[in-house]
Amino acid sequence: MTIEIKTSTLEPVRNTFAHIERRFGDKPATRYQEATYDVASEINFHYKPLWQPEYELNDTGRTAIVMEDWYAFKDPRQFYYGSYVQMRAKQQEVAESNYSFFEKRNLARLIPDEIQRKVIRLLVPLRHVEQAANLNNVYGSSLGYGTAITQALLYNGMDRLGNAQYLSRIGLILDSNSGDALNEAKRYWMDDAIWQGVRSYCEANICVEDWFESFVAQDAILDGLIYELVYLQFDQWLADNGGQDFSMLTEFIQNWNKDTNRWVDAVVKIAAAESDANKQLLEQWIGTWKAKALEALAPLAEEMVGPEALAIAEDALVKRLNKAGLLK
Amino acid sequence: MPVYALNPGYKGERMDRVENFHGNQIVYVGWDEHRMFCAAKAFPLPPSMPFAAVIENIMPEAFGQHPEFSQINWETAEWLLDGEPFKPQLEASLEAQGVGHKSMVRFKTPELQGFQNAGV
Amino acid sequence: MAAKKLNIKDKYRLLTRDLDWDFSYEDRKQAFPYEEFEGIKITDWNKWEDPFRLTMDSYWKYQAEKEKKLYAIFDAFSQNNGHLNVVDSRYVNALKLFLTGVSPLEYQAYQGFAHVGRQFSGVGARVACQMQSLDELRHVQTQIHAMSHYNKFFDGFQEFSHMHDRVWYLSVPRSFFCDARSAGPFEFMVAIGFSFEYVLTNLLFVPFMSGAAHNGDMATVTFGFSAQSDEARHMTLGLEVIKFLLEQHEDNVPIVQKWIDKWFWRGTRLLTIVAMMMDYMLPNKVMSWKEAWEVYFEEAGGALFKDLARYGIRMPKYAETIEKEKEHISHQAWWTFYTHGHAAGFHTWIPSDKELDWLSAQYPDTFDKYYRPLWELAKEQEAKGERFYTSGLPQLCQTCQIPMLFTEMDNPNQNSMRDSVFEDERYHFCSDGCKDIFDEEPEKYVQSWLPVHQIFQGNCGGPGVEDVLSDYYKMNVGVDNMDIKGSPDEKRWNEWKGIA
Amino acid sequence: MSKVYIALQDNDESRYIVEAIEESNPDSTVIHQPAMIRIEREGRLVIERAVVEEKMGRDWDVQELHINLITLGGNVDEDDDQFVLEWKQ
Repeated sequence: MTIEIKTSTLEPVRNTFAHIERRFGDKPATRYQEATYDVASEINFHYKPLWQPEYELNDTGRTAIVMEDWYAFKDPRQFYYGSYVQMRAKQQEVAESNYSFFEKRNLARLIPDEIQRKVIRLLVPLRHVEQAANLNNVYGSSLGYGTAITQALLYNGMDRLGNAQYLSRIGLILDSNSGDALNEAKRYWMDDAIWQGVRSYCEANICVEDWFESFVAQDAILDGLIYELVYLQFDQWLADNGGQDFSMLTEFIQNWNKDTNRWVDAVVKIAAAESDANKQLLEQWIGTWKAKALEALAPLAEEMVGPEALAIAEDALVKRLNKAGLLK
Repeated sequence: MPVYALNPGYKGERMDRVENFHGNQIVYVGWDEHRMFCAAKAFPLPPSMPFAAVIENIMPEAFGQHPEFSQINWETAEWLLDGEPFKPQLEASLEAQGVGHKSMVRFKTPELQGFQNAGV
Repeated sequence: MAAKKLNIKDKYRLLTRDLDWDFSYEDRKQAFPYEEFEGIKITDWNKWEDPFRLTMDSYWKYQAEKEKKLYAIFDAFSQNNGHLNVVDSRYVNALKLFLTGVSPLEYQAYQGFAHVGRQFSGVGARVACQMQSLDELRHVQTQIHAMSHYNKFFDGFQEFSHMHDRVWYLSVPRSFFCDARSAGPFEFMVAIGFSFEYVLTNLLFVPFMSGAAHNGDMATVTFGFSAQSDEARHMTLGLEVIKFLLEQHEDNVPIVQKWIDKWFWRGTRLLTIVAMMMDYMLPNKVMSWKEAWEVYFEEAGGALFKDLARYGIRMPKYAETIEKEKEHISHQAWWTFYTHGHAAGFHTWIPSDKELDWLSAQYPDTFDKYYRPLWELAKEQEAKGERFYTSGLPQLCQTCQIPMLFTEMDNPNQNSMRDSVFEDERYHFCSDGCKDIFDEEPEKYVQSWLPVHQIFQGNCGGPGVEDVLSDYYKMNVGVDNMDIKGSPDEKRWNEWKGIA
Repeated sequence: MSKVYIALQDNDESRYIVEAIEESNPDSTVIHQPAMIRIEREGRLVIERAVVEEKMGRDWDVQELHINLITLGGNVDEDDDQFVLEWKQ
């Protein structure tokens, strides 16, 4: 049947949805654009939330950051659900083969005991930091505004659960699946003085009301420092001290960090570029949380790598923030 | 029963207060057992409007499309106002005879059974 | 030492459940402030049974596999002009209603589950909700992508997002989800996780997707069934939540029952639109609404409530009314849209004679007696050149926001009307079910943004209805709306198909 | 006792799973509908990993079931070896 149809009659009557056309012109749109822009409701919400009657269900007022257009937060990775899970599936396939290689050859036996102890004390408790990050990002996703940023926050939140699970599996590899290493790591998290600063930072951030501030404290500041300190410097230190095979187990988080930093930097940069008021607010938040984070991480940095480590991490973070137009 | 809310005293804004209708009030009119019209209809009317004007102007607008409309005998129509039996006073205003904001005015036409006598 | 193999339950527990900790530096209540105000008592979150134990790596793996399959089909669909394979251009109107009315609900579900997935203090429940939140985001996005191709060739899809916030009939599904999201976290779970997901979405998706398959719509079948594959997880979560709440404390039972009564009623009202899609909008019928209702509500729901009886939970209130209404609501709804075809964002039509006969056969007790005469009247009017579009604006129910189109089950010729007076203002309802919901929480439902009243208040542009349609709703008047006969959609379809 | 049910997308993989279900639950009812297969049974229905693996001739993870699953009715209990649907009364 269709063979008789003249192609001219099969010309589309429009290229994309009207709201996409209003933003990007009358041309075929990408899947990221159609899945993202102007999807969230903006008006006529009927009922004020019983749990927060001072706001509408979707409300720009839940952060002090002000944006003319909340869809300015374009994700440089252009993740919508499909592209997001496919990217992570690829990465997890590599991780899976790393973990099974490690387990099958029992590479743990080649790692000196004291290094293993150090990993249980200094690396495995980070699963709880990831848990805090999960809460903070999902918080932003649920109360933030505009799909561009809220979807990315949800992907990030779920990534953090994934990271927590990978870190937990490191513990399980070291304790032969007994769960002892995880319990031990949790005791450090709860009681060891070295972790209390970070734990208190996490608890404080989970209670922050402004979702954008919470994002800054978690994704920009704490994660930025931890990435430099743990996944670059401590990883190198482990490699230099007989624990090089751990890199196979943290490779996922390392690659994840690289991809995520691009998004975090873009968000911070776009918010700062929007207005002086935003910029000042961001700098104020950064000032407070960075000072707290440095204090919290100091004993860990010293123990992981040495006295210089934290300053190097801070330097790297500040460079990233400078690039985003802040702290200059 | 009041809502259970995080903080006591939750009270939503009443969206349809009469003051929001620029001097009008909403009146609903429905023709019983005439399903050609899927539901009763809503009209913003001045409270001072006499009932005669409702019959002369509003009823044709609301129900004039029905093939039986011209046969309605308003003398024998039976009325309900907000669920209670009601006898409209043609010269009196809506307000004066208790037709208030968001009142429901229903009428029945005993001699008209609808299209094909099927309540349509 | 050889590592012992972990079974899936232990593995999941170790990887997930122990991530949480007791706070020392802050008050945990400040982190999870919404858990108590509804009156639900949770004595021990550790009793939470994870309904499925998917770790993130498996989640990514399986979901990516589903997505790969799905998008391969979308690509093939659009490269091969798959829209030409649907049985008839009338069918596409069901999709317009779906994209404008249902897909944005998936978005609200994403937001709602993200909210409870952050606010529950029990990590097991939280993670399950977060995963569902992510799935819901998947659903809205895959639906947009599936419809993207239809949007290029048919009218009525292009303003789905703008319309959802504003158009009169879309305020029905929209207010349903706004209602659930504005409630506390446990009510949300009973409303959406249990009542909607466990019992009612089957009625939305399964027969409708089967219908898409039956009507040559490859794209919709594919996203529909692919979405449903997540739904099985969601249903399990919904049932787990209910069991958990009922097992935690006996004081929870009456609260949960009250929510079940409320949300089943709201849900059945919402599904009126689906009833109409099945009986009237699918050119090739799969099963009648009545039959779907019997299979998925009466049989499946009946089994469920029998199972829950051990906790002291009974069938939702007004189940006997709902059972009678299955014979009526699809006809009443399509008549409403047919007669308001000038104000709808899709096309309407008189069912063909063959379809009228099918309806008679499916509804032997009601169709010929009550509904066939409506269509005979419509045909008469059309033959006279006066295609019937009703004048004026209808009265709406304060709770479900549907025009007051439902009738009394003991006299189906008469519209059902109820009212309540609260703080000197009168409110109107389509049913006892909707009146009860209002009377329980009047402070909430006085806020309903009722489209008809908003038009009269001048908040939707105007002055005429046509101005509201074109300027406030952004409908392409004369193109998106009115009868399918003579529509640009029909004209193009006939050209493609070589129909004179 | 009420019926539990499960519906799968009608595709090649599901056919093996349905075969396995029929073998593990001899008195179940299989109903073919457009694009889907629905299986019902009184009270309880089990999908056993070992049986599915035998039908497919490869390793099969119980969680793979979710890829083709459309809907279900009944309480779920899933572990490494089986997927059980059940009404308790």
